Amino acid sequence: MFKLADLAKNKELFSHGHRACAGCGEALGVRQIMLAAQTTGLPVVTTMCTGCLEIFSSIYPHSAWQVPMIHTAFETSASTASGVEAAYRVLRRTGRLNEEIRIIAFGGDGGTYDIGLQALSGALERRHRFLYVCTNNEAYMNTGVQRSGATMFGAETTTTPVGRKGYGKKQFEKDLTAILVAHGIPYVAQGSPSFWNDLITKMQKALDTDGPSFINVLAPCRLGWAFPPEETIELGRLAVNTLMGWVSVGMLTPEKSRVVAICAVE
Amino acid sequence: MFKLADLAKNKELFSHGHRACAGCGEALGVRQIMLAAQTTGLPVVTTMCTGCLEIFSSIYPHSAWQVPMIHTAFETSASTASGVEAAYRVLRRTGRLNEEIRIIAFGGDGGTYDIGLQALSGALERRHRFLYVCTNNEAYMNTGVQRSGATMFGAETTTTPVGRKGYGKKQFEKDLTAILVAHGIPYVAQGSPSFWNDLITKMQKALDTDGPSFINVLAPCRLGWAFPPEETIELGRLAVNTLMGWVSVGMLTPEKSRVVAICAVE
Amino acid sequence: MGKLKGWRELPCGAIITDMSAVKENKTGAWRSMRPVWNKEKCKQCLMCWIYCPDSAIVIVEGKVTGIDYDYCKGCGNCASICPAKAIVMEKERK
Amino acid sequence: MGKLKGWRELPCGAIITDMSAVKENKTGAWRSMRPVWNKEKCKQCLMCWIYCPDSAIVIVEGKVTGIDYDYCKGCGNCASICPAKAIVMEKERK
Amino acid sequence: MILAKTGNEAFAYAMKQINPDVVAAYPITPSTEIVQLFSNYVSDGEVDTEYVPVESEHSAMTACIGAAVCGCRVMTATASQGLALMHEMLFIAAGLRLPIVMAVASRSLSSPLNIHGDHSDSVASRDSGWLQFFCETVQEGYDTLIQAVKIAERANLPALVGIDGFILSHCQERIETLEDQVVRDFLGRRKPAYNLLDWRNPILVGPATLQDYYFEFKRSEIEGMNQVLPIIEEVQAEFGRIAGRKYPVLEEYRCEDAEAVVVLMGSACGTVRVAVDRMRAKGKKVGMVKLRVFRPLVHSLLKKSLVKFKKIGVMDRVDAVNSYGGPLFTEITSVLYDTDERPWVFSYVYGLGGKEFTPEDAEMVLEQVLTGKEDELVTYVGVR
Amino acid sequence: MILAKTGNEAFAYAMKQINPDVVAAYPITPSTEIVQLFSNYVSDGEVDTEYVPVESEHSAMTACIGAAVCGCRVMTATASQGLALMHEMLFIAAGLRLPIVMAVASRSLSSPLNIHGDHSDSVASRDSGWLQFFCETVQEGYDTLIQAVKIAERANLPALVGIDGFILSHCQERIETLEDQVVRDFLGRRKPAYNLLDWRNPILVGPATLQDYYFEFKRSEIEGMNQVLPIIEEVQAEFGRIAGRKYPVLEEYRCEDAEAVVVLMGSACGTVRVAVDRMRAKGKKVGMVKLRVFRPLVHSLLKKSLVKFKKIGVMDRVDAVNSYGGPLFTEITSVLYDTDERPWVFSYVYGLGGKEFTPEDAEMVLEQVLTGKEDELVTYVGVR
Amino acid sequence: MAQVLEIRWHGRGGQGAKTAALLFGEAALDTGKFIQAFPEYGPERMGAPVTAFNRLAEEPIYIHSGIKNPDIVVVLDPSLIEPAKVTEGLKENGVLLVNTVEDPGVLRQRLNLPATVRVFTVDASKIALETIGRDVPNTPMLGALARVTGVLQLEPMLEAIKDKLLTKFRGQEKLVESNLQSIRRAYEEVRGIE
Amino acid sequence: MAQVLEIRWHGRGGQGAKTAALLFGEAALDTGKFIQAFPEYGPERMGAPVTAFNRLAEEPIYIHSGIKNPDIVVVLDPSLIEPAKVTEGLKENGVLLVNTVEDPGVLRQRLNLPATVRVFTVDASKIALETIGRDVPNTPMLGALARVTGVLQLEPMLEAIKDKLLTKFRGQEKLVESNLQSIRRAYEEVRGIE
Ligand SMILES: Cc1ncc(C[n+]2csc(CCOP(=O)(O)OP(=O)(O)O)c2C)c(N)n1
Ligand SMILES: Cc1ncc(C[n+]2csc(CCOP(=O)(O)OP(=O)(O)O)c2C)c(N)n1
Ligand code: SF4
Ligand code: SF4
Ligand code: SF4
Ligand code: SF4
Repeated sequence: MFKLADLAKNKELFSHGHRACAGCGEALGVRQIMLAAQTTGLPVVTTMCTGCLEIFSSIYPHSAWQVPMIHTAFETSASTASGVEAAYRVLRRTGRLNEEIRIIAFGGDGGTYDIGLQALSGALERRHRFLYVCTNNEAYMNTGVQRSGATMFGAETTTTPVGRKGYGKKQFEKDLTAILVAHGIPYVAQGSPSFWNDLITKMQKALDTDGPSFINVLAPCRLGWAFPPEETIELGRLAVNTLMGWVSVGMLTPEKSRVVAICAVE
Repeated sequence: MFKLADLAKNKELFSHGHRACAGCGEALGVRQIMLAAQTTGLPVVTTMCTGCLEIFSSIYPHSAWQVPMIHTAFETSASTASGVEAAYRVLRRTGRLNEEIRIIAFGGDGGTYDIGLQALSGALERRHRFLYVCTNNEAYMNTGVQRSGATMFGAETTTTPVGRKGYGKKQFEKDLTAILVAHGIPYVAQGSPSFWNDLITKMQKALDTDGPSFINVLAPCRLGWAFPPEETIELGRLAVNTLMGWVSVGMLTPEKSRVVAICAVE
Repeated sequence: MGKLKGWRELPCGAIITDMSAVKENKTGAWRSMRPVWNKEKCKQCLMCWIYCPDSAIVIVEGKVTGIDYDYCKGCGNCASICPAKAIVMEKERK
Repeated sequence: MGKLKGWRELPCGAIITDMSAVKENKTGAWRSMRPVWNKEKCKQCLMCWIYCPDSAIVIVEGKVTGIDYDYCKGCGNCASICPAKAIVMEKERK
Repeated sequence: MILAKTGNEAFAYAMKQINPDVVAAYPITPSTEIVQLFSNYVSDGEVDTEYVPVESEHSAMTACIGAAVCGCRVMTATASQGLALMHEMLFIAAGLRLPIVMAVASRSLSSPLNIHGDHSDSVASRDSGWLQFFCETVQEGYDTLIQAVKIAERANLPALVGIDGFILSHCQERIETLEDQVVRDFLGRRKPAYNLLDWRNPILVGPATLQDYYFEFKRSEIEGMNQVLPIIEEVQAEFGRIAGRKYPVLEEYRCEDAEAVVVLMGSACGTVRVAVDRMRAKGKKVGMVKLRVFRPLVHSLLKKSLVKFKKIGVMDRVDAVNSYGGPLFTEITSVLYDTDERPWVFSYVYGLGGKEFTPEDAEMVLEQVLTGKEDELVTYVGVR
Repeated sequence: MILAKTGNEAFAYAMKQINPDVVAAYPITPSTEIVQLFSNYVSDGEVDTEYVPVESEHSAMTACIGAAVCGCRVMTATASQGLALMHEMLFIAAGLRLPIVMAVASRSLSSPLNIHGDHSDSVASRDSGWLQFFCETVQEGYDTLIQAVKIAERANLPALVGIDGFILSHCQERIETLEDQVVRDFLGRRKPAYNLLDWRNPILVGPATLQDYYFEFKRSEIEGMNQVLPIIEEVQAEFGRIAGRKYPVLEEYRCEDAEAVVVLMGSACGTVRVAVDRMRAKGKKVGMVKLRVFRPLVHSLLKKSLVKFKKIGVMDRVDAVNSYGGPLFTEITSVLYDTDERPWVFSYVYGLGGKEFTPEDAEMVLEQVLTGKEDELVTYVGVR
Repeated sequence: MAQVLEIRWHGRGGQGAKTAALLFGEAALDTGKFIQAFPEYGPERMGAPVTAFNRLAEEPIYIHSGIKNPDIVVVLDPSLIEPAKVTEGLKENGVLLVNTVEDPGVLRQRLNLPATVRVFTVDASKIALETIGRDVPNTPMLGALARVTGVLQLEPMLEAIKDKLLTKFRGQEKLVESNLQSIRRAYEEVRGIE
Repeated sequence: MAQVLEIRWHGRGGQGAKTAALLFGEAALDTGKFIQAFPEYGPERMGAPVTAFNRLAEEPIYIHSGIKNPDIVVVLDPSLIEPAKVTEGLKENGVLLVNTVEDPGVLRQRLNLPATVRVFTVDASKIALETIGRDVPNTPMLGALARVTGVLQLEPMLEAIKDKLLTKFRGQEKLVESNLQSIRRAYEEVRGIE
């Protein structure tokens, strides 16, 4: 359990001045994660996918990131992190870098469940040591709310509109967390910024993991979920508690197991 | 249980004249699969990845395939099949095609575990109805035995050579079958041409599945596994029975469950 | 706009080196509603702080001391979440 | 080689329309060992047939009748697998 | 009908009228709306289309290929990184001679990331064997997309129809549309060169070839491209008859007695028209040559037209980063190489990453061409 | 040392001597052996390299980018479909100004699939901001790869070094190698323009840019390319001093009094040398111009050299499928556009998909150029 | 009226400035005009200041570049006036139309505008709340704009917009009616008409 | 010897024709020659007939195209003689060297070769079995080839090959020794030397 007063001593590594929608759950999640990233006391280097996060945090000449950050393309957060980690290894091995650092890769659900899945899966198989955080708002928000592999059955998006024939998305969501568990990596978890303490605890565990780790962070989106700006936190809670497509028996009891157990929705 | 005498009445939809190595387990597996593909009585349309299979079955002007087959690229068997299935659907829906057909997509372990994983995962999430067969010889054989995600821990390949420092592959294999199970598709199985009856039974089940199905077929490779040509069948048996990286409690008891249960090697 | 750099002044590679420049981006301008913090009612639970997407709750030595209107976008989550109702949302003037 | 088609004779798109052309590819030439089938010993279990990667075991009305040396590559799996030892491998002449 | 439509809306509307069998696409700014709006038509049952919401553009193009080999009429839409991610599959679509039609709301390429309009994405795929059209207005986009289906199917080659990202994709303009039935009659049904689903006559698509056949297949594809120009002209003429609108492959605007002209493609042509008018009003003899068809390279038409002028500015909305001029500049000078007259040709690169290009900029370029600037190889318009 | 090495072996050997910090690569014929052999060096501890066996070429290039932004010296190898799959990331590597060096054993592009050598793969990426070298021999491949590291790092731009697939990649030739230490001294350590791992001075790499900055960033990248030629010449000169071997950017072979020359790149230059010798022996005044550096486009050197000849055949081992000539033909005619002399220039496309190109073919081409063929725009050498 | 009438809209991401511009373009089209309507080209976030544009003319419009010196500026949210520098580039004899409770005169003074600029205000938020039931000022502002420009007649415009809204709201007639009502009211209630 | 000596190897995928050509090239290099060695360019499968090539010259070799009219043809597997058409393109005064038990004369007659072609045979498989312990005829054939071409002297060649084999077999000296032994024996035992 973390105390807020302690946490408040940490730096805001994800700074204000970013251009997320007022009340953006993704921005909030990332801010909490970057606060939590300091719990290990080690410097952090980060990568990210194209997506809302990248657009709202890094329009030249402004960077909300107060840590090193690289964005290459949409599908490439994990593969970029692979390269960064390889560089880190060789520099450490040959004595050209003396400090231990931690690497965190961010990707939206589009960049993770869909277009970036392979890069992630490959990086996990190669056992690069980094934490991958999926900021999951269950659709492609940056391009205006299209369906993603994380979008739930029946959900309306701009590519699964409700119409005279259509009733929203026709398929169930991909259970990415289960897929990650099947990769046999040492730490997999789900979280939400609405449960800050849970999320931050999981962050700490993930960063301590010797090997790849993964956290799927459910992040309510103003635009996609269409709610008034002041309801972000509440919606995040509701989403978790109603198990709407977001079912993890281990979710709020991270102590019980390093790898959360998953039961599918279907 | 199938009888060989009955099976022998089927056509050789994968014809001799192909250029696989003498004793190739992949060619054998594909031949058995194409014999089994006739058990539903429906015509079959196929796709494949670049790899040994494509090279040994389709050098212009020769096609070992006696059914429609399309090869586009290395990573694209599942995405090509997505397009074929979409075409099939619309043609059926609009009354321009009257027969039911079955679609089978082939991919090597490289084309499935690694470079084609995302195309496969996406196709499964979209619930295209096709059977995906991974002809898994646990390395990239067509290009000369490089490691793949399916290569076992410690195995020597040309990119994981044993040397003064190297001892073979440093990572465990990706458990693709488990990953497929996590996709929640209705039928997932493993098989081997050394157990022809098991494989053919699974083929029948897979083709009857309303939705995506998957069979991971372990196929000994002359070049990669470096054995005398006459030992293909025996090696396939040994690989399954010794559970060398190929562990499935459901493997030889496909009756018990539609989705095989998996226990990881690690 | 006059201070946009010319191409010869740009760094080699598309990089940002001044990570503090983001402070120029005063997102307070986005606000149409304004959170008003009531020191008296505040129980210092810091919930508003941890839940503000824009790090706009000012903390000094572990205590909330106000709101940074330069960056607060007026989303109202701090007000929603405050168990003591110490923050209320008001319309921006005009 | 004389019969290679010119570009004007090729189909539109990279396709093969004659699926029987593959029969021209007599892979029997690859063989350095030759399986010899012994009718007497054969129990007609068809194991050689299902396990031949090159469909080179000739079946007529459900029974093995010989080996198609035009395509048999001489891998020897039929011989290995035959429970009746009805197939033996011999060196190709010379 | 007269409608107000943005470029994306017009593309989606044309697609509704075309009623393709399969659309496989992936969202990307600024083309996203095209499939987004199209999926409304799908959801409302206004089209028969099977819509495949793929997980990446690589799979989008691959699924298009898979559907097109089955004889279907197939379309997609993309831009920028999406087009770049398809790169491998573009060549494959052309090699298989599949008339896939792609709507592009063109946008620059990373790095750095930029979502705005320039031609880098399409032009970087210019060797892939795709036809490429660049449109000036929303109307032209609408008309061209419909024509492209017919042209592609007659040529058995895929076609890309580009509108400038945001500048046209997000700009509402007045357009005249055709009746649904008119479009459907105009297009008829696709007559595929082969059909994978014809399982009674199995074929193998996409074999490996050795040295003995590859070049011959490629030569046959090249010939396919060589035959396209007359097809374009015929289809345009036919379209002109039903729609009353004509677009020459190459348009000369106020070129009669022009001493200097600029050649360019896309939305900036309109802006240049304004500039030409203003300069003509001042008595300056300038004109514009608008190129609608970038692939095939219409060398004979270009030569015939451009040889008439003394001074030519070639304006590229893309740079080849090769320490030489823009790609169109290179091609046009090449085309004019063996003419006796040999006009002076200058290279202008403008509007990358959506850099504003105003009538004033256009006047500046025309003025420079007119006087004959000779300092730098390439002028980068508007770069600070 | 004098060694017998295939092109792939020589590349791997050079890489061993270069001892890059990170190599991320994916196998593809005919370049596979490069990383395969290199991984032996890794396994034997002969290099410090961190070898990343990625799951695709898209990730190969991305991992290279990730490592290169950390200040590492980074290399990879690929060909054909692999290069095409990297397409998107090539532009990003250049935009980020990362001196990644890529060994390419070039090969044609699908469809149909073909594993043999032609230049389609590299040439289709010619706008990506990468330097491109094409080598004639294994020796030249070895020497160029080493030079490319230094050139790329000085230019802060990525570089591709190509040898023709199979023809060189799998051909063992006699090469002279340098001592390991000589190579390491020649290269020194990379001095990166920025370093992501310098966490005390955080930076953000690869931001989004709007219309206000993208073109300026691009302009700066373009300038990077404009500055490359002198760097190449300096590095070559320096290399020449330690190795005793010199490769001009542009080589004229028996051109003194030539009436007709051919211009080309890659392994076929050797074959053409044989043909030139034979024809010279018959008293025919022919020669060859060999181009080693395709990017940047060395327009000034090309112009200076080629303007001397009456008749030029430009030989492309790739076709642009645009119903016009090969890409090099287009560029060369463009470059010569404003010369007074204006030689006759003909386009020859040869060797696609590994189509055999013999000295007899070369003689045929030279003979044609000499007599001045004028029938077809492009001659496809050896196509049935 | 200039040969081409150029309008700039100011709103916040989510307030529908772009939609308003598009609707206005459609309405103008129906009166036989040539039109353009386009949003600011950029990544828009909810709450962030955004702009959108219109061009109207009697002749085909060829130009394809942005609008720097609008004839008319429309502001959907009064809190934007200072931060978004709404009057930047406004033509000397231009028009400023703002959704606010403030009086045109007061506004003019506060912004220190030259006499040549005409200023209009309307309480579109109130109208929206009273008619549609939510603070969606973009629709009523169409009415106010039609009035101050004079280029569109109220009734034909209502006709034109009705069509679009019926499609947009999938036939919810009541909602469409209240929207039209809001336009009518704003047309009437706009202040500053001499 | 022609200005450039051209050799073609015939074997089966897996038999090491390519390796033999490369080793021969390396050995020739060490004697100061300019060399080329390359496999048939194509997808090779185990068992399938394959070819490989060598060029040897005193001067630098520039040509980069295939070999159609070899001076020498080497056949690693006698069962290939007919199916692989091993004599195709062989120069009129060329050399045919085959791993077989057959006598050169018999072979010449069977293949109906012109008198100008010289024929040599050696039982390399037997030699390999007796020295190396496996039927790997490619190494002994190097010895036979050196003998019939005369371009390489036995001892320097053995020296050169020893080096390569030591690397290849990671220092297994015994294996290397037996390989060298096989080369030596084939050099001696080749039949058909006049
Ligand atoms: C190859 C490629 N395809 C498409 C895009 C366009 N694109 C950018 S971000 C994005 C969606 C992002 O969705 P997600 O990953 O869920 O993140 P979010 O914006 O929802 O946070 C898309 C489709 C791109 N940049 N690159
Ligand atoms: C994009 C791309 N990358 C690499 C290749 C080269 N390639 C072709 S097949 C192959 C390996 C195939 O391995 P696998 O899928 O395991 O099938 P196998 O040959 O072992 O049956 C590779 C690396 C390619 N064709 N395309
Ligand atoms: S669209 Fe959604 S995810 Fe994107 S910035 Fe807005 S609230 Fe956040
Ligand atoms: S290399 Fe292996 S998989 Fe490929 S054809 Fe030979 S035996 Fe079969
Ligand atoms: S209103 Fe929103 S942005 Fe402002 S302080 Fe409260 S939570 Fe933060
Ligand atoms: S030897 Fe091999 S190829 Fe020949 S018949 Fe037996 S199993 Fe088939």
